[in-house]
Amino acid sequence: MKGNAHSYNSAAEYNPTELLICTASRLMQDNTTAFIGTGIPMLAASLAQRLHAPNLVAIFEFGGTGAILDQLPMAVGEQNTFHRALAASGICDIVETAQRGFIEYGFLGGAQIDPYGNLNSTVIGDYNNPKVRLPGSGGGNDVGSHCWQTIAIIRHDKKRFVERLDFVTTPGYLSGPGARERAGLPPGTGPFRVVTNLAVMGYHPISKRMMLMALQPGITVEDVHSNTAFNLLVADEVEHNPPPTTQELKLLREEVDRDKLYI
Amino acid sequence: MKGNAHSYNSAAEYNPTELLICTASRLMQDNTTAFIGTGIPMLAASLAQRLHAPNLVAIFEFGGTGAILDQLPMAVGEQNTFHRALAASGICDIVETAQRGFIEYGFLGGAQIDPYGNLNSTVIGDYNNPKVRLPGSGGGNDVGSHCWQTIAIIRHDKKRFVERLDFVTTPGYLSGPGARERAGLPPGTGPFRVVTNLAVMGYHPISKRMMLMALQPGITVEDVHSNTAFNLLVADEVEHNPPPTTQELKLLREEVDRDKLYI
Amino acid sequence: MQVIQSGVGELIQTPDINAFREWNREKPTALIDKTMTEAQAIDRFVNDGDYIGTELYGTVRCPMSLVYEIVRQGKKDLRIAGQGVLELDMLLAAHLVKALDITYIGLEVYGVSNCLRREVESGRIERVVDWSNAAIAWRFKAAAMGVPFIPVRSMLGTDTLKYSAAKVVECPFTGEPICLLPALILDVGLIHVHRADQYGNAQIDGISGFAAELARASKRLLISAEEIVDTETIRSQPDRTTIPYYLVDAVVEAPFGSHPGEMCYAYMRDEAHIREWVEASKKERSTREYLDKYIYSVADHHSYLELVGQDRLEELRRE
Amino acid sequence: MQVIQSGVGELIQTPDINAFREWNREKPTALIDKTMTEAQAIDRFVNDGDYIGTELYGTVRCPMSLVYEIVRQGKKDLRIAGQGVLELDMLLAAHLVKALDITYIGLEVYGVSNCLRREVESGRIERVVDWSNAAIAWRFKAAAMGVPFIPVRSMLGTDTLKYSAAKVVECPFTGEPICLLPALILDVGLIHVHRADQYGNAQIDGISGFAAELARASKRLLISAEEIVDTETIRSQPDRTTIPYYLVDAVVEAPFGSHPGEMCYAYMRDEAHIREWVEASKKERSTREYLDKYIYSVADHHSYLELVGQDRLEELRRE
Repeated sequence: MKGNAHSYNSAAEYNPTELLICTASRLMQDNTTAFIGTGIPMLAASLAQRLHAPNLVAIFEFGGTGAILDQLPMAVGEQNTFHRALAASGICDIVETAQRGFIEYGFLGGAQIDPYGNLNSTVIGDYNNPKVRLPGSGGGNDVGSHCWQTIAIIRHDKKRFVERLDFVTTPGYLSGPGARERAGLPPGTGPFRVVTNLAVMGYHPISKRMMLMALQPGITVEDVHSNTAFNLLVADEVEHNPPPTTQELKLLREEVDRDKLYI
Repeated sequence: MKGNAHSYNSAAEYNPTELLICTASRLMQDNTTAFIGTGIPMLAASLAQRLHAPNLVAIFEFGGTGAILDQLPMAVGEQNTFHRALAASGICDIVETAQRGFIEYGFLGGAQIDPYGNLNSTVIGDYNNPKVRLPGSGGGNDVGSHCWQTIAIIRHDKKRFVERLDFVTTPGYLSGPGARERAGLPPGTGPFRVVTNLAVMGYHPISKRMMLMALQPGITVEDVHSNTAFNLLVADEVEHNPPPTTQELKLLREEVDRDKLYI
Repeated sequence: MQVIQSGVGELIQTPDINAFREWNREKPTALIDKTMTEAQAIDRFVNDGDYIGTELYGTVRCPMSLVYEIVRQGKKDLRIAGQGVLELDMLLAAHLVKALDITYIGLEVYGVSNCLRREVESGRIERVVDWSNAAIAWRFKAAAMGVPFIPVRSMLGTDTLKYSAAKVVECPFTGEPICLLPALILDVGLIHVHRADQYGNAQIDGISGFAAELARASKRLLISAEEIVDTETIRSQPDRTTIPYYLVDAVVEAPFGSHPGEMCYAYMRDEAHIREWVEASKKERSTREYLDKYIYSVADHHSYLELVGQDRLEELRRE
Repeated sequence: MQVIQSGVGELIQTPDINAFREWNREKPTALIDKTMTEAQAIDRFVNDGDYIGTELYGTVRCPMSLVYEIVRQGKKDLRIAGQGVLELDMLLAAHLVKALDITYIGLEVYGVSNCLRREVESGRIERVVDWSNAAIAWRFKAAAMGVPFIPVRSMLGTDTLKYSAAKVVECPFTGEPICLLPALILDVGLIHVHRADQYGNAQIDGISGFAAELARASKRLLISAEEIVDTETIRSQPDRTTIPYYLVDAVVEAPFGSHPGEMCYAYMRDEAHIREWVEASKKERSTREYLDKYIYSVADHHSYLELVGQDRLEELRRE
């Protein structure tokens, strides 16, 4: 990291969206491939490229590979997703690249998540008579099926962290260990992390159930439990995420999202 | 046709290759799509574009669509196959275009042909212990499977026109009426004509067996039978092909194949 | 090779690849002038009840001038391949959609589509069948290849598959389960491109989205282009032709045809206008007012651009 | 979904798509300099017994300098995707091929390949499995898609299918028979391109043959390029990149790398040299003399070009 990276900030000095972006950004490693969707992942990728991951290979669903994220894209097909990119192809090529095993990380969102990291972005209520019709899978199911490690970014509350989804849009570990492979999904793939405004979760290596790994600044284990409607495992040693640094916030506000479209 | 198209020539004034080219060329209609393979079909297409079919859409296996055949291609992928073309893609796109039903005519060759228009270009003798290993299907099987109407161009003798092939490389009507459809080939497709140095054959509409339609100049029905090793049907009225015209030969020799690569 | 699972969703469009071949055979292969206006193209080639699809996605290179004309002419009972933002939102807003294969209809950074919610939750849309994004693109790809299905590893194990019309079979080569998606053949495809000639040869700059696949999966294909160019421009760079002419039924010259969406290398998206729609679409009444203002009350795309204003359009041009 | 028919041919390479995924995951995604000589590339990335494939076909944009180096290094017991002219003829001439999936190996206008005939008819080649041209390209496409098979309507009803390793199944959507081709994953793919950067981002002018598919179907991919360009050249036109860098293991600068074949827009084929080969290849002895003269006795591609002669090469350049 360059500059005064270790100057941390108190909660009052950043908002929850900024926290999510900075937390997601820190998960993005240099020289890795990441399937980047609309919204927070775009900002996180742009921030990561400016800090610790200048050669993060951002891959966008509709064809952009290896763009330099100087300007923030507003949609997964727009020009900034292939600005000075190495290749600009189309959705079949990109998702087949993931299907072929070339994309390490995938970022996901959703309206609900369950203990196995399955996600719902289709309907709330009954499928045939929905209470709320959500946008649908979009690329979610594809990312969750093919990328080696998926990272879900989602706001943390009991309506979202549920024991049972109304609809499994995107596969996590499905019903548990071995279920992905039995369904025909590529072996070795699956959920890796869940990033929320309260915490970062991983998955138990054996049971594949969601497990608290790290707390966001000022948050307690109890806060996380009380916002989760299922029995969340807790790692033996729960880490404490440092708050966004001054440099992260400065870059985020002055360069990544200078028009304040998201933050 | 332009110029003195009806000035015909005697057999002494052209060779068998020139005759095959001119006969094939006359089968190429303006504003139709034709899958053009190496050799005689290339010359025939180039000649047709200069005469009666200026808008013949020549489609080449490795990607050229709608080229202007000023210069004779030497191979199905070379630059002249997409010289001033409308599109230059690749083999999957081209054969899928045929598979989707967009290519009307396909030209084929082979070492052997049977009464149902099936072709062998793979082996003479036993497959596992061949007497002669031939080049293989190449695009032949694909053209014979997907184009609506195929035209075989082949020299006429008893070793080539056989009752039973050593190996069915490319589908004609297979074992007879309905066999293509039963095999899963697209309905309505199949052999249309066979062009040889002796005659032009079609197929009986019901039995799908090969049928003599027209004789090349100076050839008798008996000549054709004595060079065919199976029972060839004969149309009620056998036509007599006019010989190559002076204009055809002039264009062929002075423009189409001015370097005398084929003729 | 056993069928392990069959999705319970209905096939809104059958993958009749033989009928598609017959249709394609009848399309003209001659080089004929296909230029016409949006009004002519939609009137001639779009029917009530048709299954239609649009390309691209988001607010990028979207065939808005053609979509506005569908709304203007009130083509109804449409079945649509539901992946998009503004273009499909307009069809939903105008109550023209009866059934959809959906993957994502939403407003991206601006959230869910209120028009979709109103149409689905009210029951005005009779059938919704869910798929993933790539699944719909792959279904076009299967049709483009001329085969009735395509094997993929998306959707396995999920309700997305369960409620779709996909099937899971045991792969006869590996013995593992694999998902088969049925080909999706469109009655009408709509694509906006950077340039096309009068015959329909069309070229796209930047990412190609799923233009190649959708074009080849369409029985009737309407192209709008920022610019109509001479065929020599096409012939000088044939490797840039994404859509060859024989696929195309109509070519419409539509500068700023993607407005309020963007056109890469040409103009940016009109963020203010998009926000105007986002706000308007929240309520039935304001939705109707938007449609009145920008579609029903203007005669054509030219008048629409006048309404948006030349100054505004110039601001959107990229340097 | 019944398997109606299974080709009796052996699968020379198994369509293990999961192992392919694992392999691909380990390939470096960092931008690293991959430029090297032919000798280094072949030494490092080609092993005896490998299954290799070359692109394009005919005598067009063929990776001759890489193939000559395989011959020079005597990599043996090769299994090959047999679709080509000069490049595969050289491997056959040097007795390096043990098994092949064949669609067409011949000399086009100059007739059959005598090298192929000698190798097959003598039994030196242990296995030959036949396919159609498109079938082999589609098999690459299946691997490129990351699925174990692809459905097509080629090969049905013929001995080409009977002796292949394809299967015919009843389509679960239409009930009609359809051919399934197993994915073909190459140990090594060889492609010659117009330009590439040091990382392997590669661009091709004109027809693309099956470069996109073969590149994506290769575990190790060796690119030779007429010209190594700066990455900014790639970044300025990303929609021209057919092969992105992460697929590539070696980038070899090889001007006239397709000689005696052609390179569209750059140079024509060397007809006299091709005829020299056609004549030489007719007999075992003269074949060996050709190999001695043009491959075994020259150190590298640079020396080969000197042997061919600068004057001759200049004559071949296109205006």
